[in-house]
Amino acid sequence: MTLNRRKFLGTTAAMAGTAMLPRAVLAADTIKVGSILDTSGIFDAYGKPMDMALRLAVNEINGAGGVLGRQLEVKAYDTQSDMALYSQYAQQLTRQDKVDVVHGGILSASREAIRQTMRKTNTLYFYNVQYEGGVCDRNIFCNGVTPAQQAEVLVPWAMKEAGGKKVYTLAADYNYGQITARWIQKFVQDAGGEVVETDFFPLDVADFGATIAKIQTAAPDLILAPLVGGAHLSFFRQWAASGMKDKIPLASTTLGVGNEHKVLTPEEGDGIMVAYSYSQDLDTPANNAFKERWSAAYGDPSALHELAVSTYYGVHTWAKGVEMAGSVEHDAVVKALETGIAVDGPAGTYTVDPKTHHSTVDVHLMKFKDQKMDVIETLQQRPPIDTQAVCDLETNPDDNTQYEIQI
Amino acid sequence: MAEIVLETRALTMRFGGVTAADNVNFRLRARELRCLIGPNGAGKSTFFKCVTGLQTPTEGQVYMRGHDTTHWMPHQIASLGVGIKMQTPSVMDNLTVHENIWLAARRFHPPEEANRKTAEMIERLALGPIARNALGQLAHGERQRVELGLVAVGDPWLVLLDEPAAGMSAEDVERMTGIIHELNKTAAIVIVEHDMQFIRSIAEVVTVFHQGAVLMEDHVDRVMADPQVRNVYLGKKA
Amino acid sequence: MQGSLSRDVIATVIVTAILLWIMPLLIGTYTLTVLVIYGMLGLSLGLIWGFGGILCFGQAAFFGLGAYTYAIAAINIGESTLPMILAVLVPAIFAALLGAMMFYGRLTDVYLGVITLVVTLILFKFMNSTAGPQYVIGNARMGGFNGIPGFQTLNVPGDPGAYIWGDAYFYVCAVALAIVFLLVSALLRSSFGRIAVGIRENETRMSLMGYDVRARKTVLFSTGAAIAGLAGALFANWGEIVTPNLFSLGQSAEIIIWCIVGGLGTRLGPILGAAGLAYVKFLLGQQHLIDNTLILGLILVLFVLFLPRGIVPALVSLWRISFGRRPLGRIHQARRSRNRERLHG
Amino acid sequence: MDLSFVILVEMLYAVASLILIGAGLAVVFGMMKVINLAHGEFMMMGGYATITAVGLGVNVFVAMLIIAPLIVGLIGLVVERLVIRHLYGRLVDTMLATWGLSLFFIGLTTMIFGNTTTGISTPIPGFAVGGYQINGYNFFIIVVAVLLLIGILAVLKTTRAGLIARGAMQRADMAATLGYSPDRIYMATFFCGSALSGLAGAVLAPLVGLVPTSGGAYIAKAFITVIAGGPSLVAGLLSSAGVFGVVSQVFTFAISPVIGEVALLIAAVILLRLLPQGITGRFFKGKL
Repeated sequence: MTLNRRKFLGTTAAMAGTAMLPRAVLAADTIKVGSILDTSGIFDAYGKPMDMALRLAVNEINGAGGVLGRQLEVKAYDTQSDMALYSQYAQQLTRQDKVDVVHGGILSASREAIRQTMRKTNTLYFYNVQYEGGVCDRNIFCNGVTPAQQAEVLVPWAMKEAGGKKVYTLAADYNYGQITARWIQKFVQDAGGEVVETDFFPLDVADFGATIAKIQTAAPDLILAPLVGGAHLSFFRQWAASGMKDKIPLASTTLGVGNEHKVLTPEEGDGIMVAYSYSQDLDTPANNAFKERWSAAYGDPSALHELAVSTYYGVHTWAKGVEMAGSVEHDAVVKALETGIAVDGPAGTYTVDPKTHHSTVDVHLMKFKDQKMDVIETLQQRPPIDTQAVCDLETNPDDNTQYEIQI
Repeated sequence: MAEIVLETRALTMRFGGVTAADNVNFRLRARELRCLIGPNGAGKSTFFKCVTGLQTPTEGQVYMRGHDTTHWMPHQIASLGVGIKMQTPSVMDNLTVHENIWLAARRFHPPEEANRKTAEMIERLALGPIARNALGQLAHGERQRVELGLVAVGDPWLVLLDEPAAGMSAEDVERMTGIIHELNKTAAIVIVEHDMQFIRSIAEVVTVFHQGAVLMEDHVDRVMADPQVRNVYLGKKA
Repeated sequence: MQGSLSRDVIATVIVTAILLWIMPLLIGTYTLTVLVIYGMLGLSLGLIWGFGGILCFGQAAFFGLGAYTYAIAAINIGESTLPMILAVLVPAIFAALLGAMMFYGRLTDVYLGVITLVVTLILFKFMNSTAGPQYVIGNARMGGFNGIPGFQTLNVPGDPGAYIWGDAYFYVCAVALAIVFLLVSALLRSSFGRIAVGIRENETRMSLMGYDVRARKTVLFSTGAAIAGLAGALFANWGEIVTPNLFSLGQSAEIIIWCIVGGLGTRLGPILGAAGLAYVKFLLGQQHLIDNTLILGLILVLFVLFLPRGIVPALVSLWRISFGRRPLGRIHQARRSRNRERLHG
Repeated sequence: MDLSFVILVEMLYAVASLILIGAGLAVVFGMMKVINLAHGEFMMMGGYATITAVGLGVNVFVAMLIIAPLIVGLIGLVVERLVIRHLYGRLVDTMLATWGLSLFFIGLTTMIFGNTTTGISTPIPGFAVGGYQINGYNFFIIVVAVLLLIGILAVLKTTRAGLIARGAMQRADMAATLGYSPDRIYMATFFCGSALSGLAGAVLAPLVGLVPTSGGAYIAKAFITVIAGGPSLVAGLLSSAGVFGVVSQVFTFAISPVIGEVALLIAAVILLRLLPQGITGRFFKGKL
């Protein structure tokens, strides 16, 4: 179902009303940046800092004279952690507000809810969140880390730290968890290990007593836990409460993204292994300067997390693309971004990968310590090789699929 | 002799250790009018509920015009052409008199016919002035009368009434008696009743219940004169 | 229930035509479309609860089933006509089976509520746990929490390339609602509808009059589910994605709130309640001063306390007081308060 | 052997937590025929009260067992005076109003505490059984549930208030004839029920992270447990929590937690279909 195959049922001009008329001239004064994020509801711990980061980036750009001499104007909608509202507000942004770019979406479910709308209406879309990888669509740019950038280094490192080959996977039961679990299986096998068991948990499961007993029966050397959300946080508490934390080490691809390490006590969290492209505890001049700017705008920077920083990068990447293209026109901006634009910021350099529209980023291997993330090792400029293996928008620009790892 | 329209054979109903109806054998012929009397807890109401399908007897059978209706639901029994009225007025309080009676008529007739039947019944029961009033606003006697209308409009061949005269004024009772007599021209009727005066005015044969079983069955005058009945029933009541 | 069906038809056509002309000038058609769909969903519960006395805590189950049926069938078939029909039939059949189980088991009020609630929860949990690749129906992956995106959307029957979307889709939905509204009106005027109201009023009496209450409640329940299923299919077309959230308790709660606020025992009340509250929720999403869950909760509490009959009946009696030929007497008052007690008794 | 002991403990824990979750709702439903759909939020507020108190330096057990029940009980009292009082005898209306209250409290808590998951650590260390580590806190929950049931029984059987309560459970007008104002009794009952909800929420808080929407996870379970239990307070709670706890844990261990939850729900449907008046509507009649 590609765009050119679509033959829309025409509606008469009278019926179409004002919404379909050409945009009024005065709107050309500002460039409209659409934002669609959960800033209330159960995902707002992710969404609120992302919204703040987006506005921080926009204010910085406006303060420096805007883009192409025009100011940016933010059109933001709060989706209230309700997937149904995503499609509604996406239509609002694209058809009514006619924004020039949309940043947003948090859960993969929300991205998939609006991606086709963006594509259909030819609205450039930035998804600035760590995810399961594989989205191949020339209209979208994803700058979050994908399994090959993160799990590929996290898994062998954690196995080495744990000193064993048997891995037990606990994953969130939706496509992020399902796909990540398969990547984990691949990386464990590549490292010469074995996944003894994989359990999936819907996002509302909060009681892990039986699971903890099952894990002990399987007696693995390492637990990998791509668990998501507040309910799943109880696993780490119950795990520590049963006294298992110091017996079997834990690694996670998601814990800490919403600053969960600050919710867990040191007794519950210390030693858990993670890998991200950003942590607020990175002690680099760029990050310290960024945190100061954040503090100046919002005060306390303790809510900052990787997703917020990715959003900050996303806005700057897009702005740079517009400058280079010399216009906000969709195809021109995409072409400019495909030249491999790179942006420097608090987490180092983010470079657009022209083939996949994903980003090449630095990844840090870290351990929780005293409610902070301690950097153990930094890996420079890791490309999104998982998506690269299946997606090539240069040779196949009409592609519109999310590829999944086949095992 | 006319055909037997209602018969129970060894009907027994137990609740835990209590036997509320004990081996009741009962026969009713077409167009017969029978009153069931007895003190509170004698088993009249249990018997009534077993016959109407509201309860299923522990043992024994119920036959209606030859059908074994022992395990039937009330609506199946009513569909045979049996009119039933419970002890407390049970009507559709938020609907009008007309709507109430129409609903009963509609069960056995197509819509147009039901309209006609409804109008006829309202006329017959002299409910015309209040036909468009909701049942909830009516006086007790009027509600009882409407409920009798619900029973009558289906042209039943068997009518089962549980205390139809309870709580009614003398005038209402009189009107009620008239309606029952009229019904009796085409239907056999069973009436569970306390009010002796009402029974005298309406019944010939009565069945006396005592401790779940049938004590005697005879003409009303002989029953009234019977010392044993006076003892268990009238004596207690006095 | 006065006046004739033909008067209903004329009034509905005129009001629909006026609204079709005016509303798009005030609110975007895309938003209007979902308000119309929610209106239909509200009507589905309003029918079985307001006129049949069946309080279903799981109306969202049928809504979700309709949406999922449509999505799965549309992916496998690639044309929208048959999926639309299936989206009405599947929830109706499901409801018939569920209803038969409940009504033939003589379950009433609270117990009915628990069962419908539990069934919704089961569907919700099941749909949420279908993320794995093993959950496939034909070509359609169930998708778990993420739901199913990218299915064939509504097209002109017989021509899968001719999509109906945007403004045209709004008109389709609005006309569909008008038709469903007329069908519901006709149903309520028919013997079946009048008997259903009788059953709502007094189940025992109706069964003593020879009506099979269980069968009739089952049929009515199933009819409500069919309407909810249609609304679900329209919703799937509108959002272009279906997710397990359609089955959530919150969704079921909202439908009940719509009916209460709009007014039970009326046809218009649940529709207006649904559209109005959904629009309020949409507006609240654009402000950050007060948490909007708090406001929705407050609305519900205040309505139960001060306007338990809902907006539409209140407006009707206000109209009668102000302009009616006969003044609103004690009779009406008495009748209403009794009505309320019965409803809650 | 060790594993079967672990499974046994997990089952007892599941039963105990269902008892705790259901207790507050059962008291209010049994005495007043009011179904409090804000019950889950009362539990959630119990959790927040505990966390806040612990944050202020209060001993965690004092916070859980005394402060949280008191605070939630007082909230319940206010709710009863402002809302529930006007709706007695209107079952569906109270359900709807309390549903509204539940949304209200979710919104209010979000505005006060934000939406981030918070929590406290379990105050009891885990210990080893053979080759297995067990969460020591499970035992605490089992003990609390047992004490709670004994406490309710003792109050009902031996105290004057219990006598009145038993009367009120049988016939609502009974208490009035004994010379007690039903208004006062209802107020006291709602206070107790709310306090029990607060206690349950507080005691369960260390195991699960808390967000303002946490209550939703409890209310369905509580509702099902209480309705399936039927009219008897203690026997009903015990029997239905027993059935559901065991069923869900068996399936959790055998297959997965999701199947465990679904099994619980299906068990509820079957149970209610077979025993429409709840377990104690059929068995243990007349027990407390």
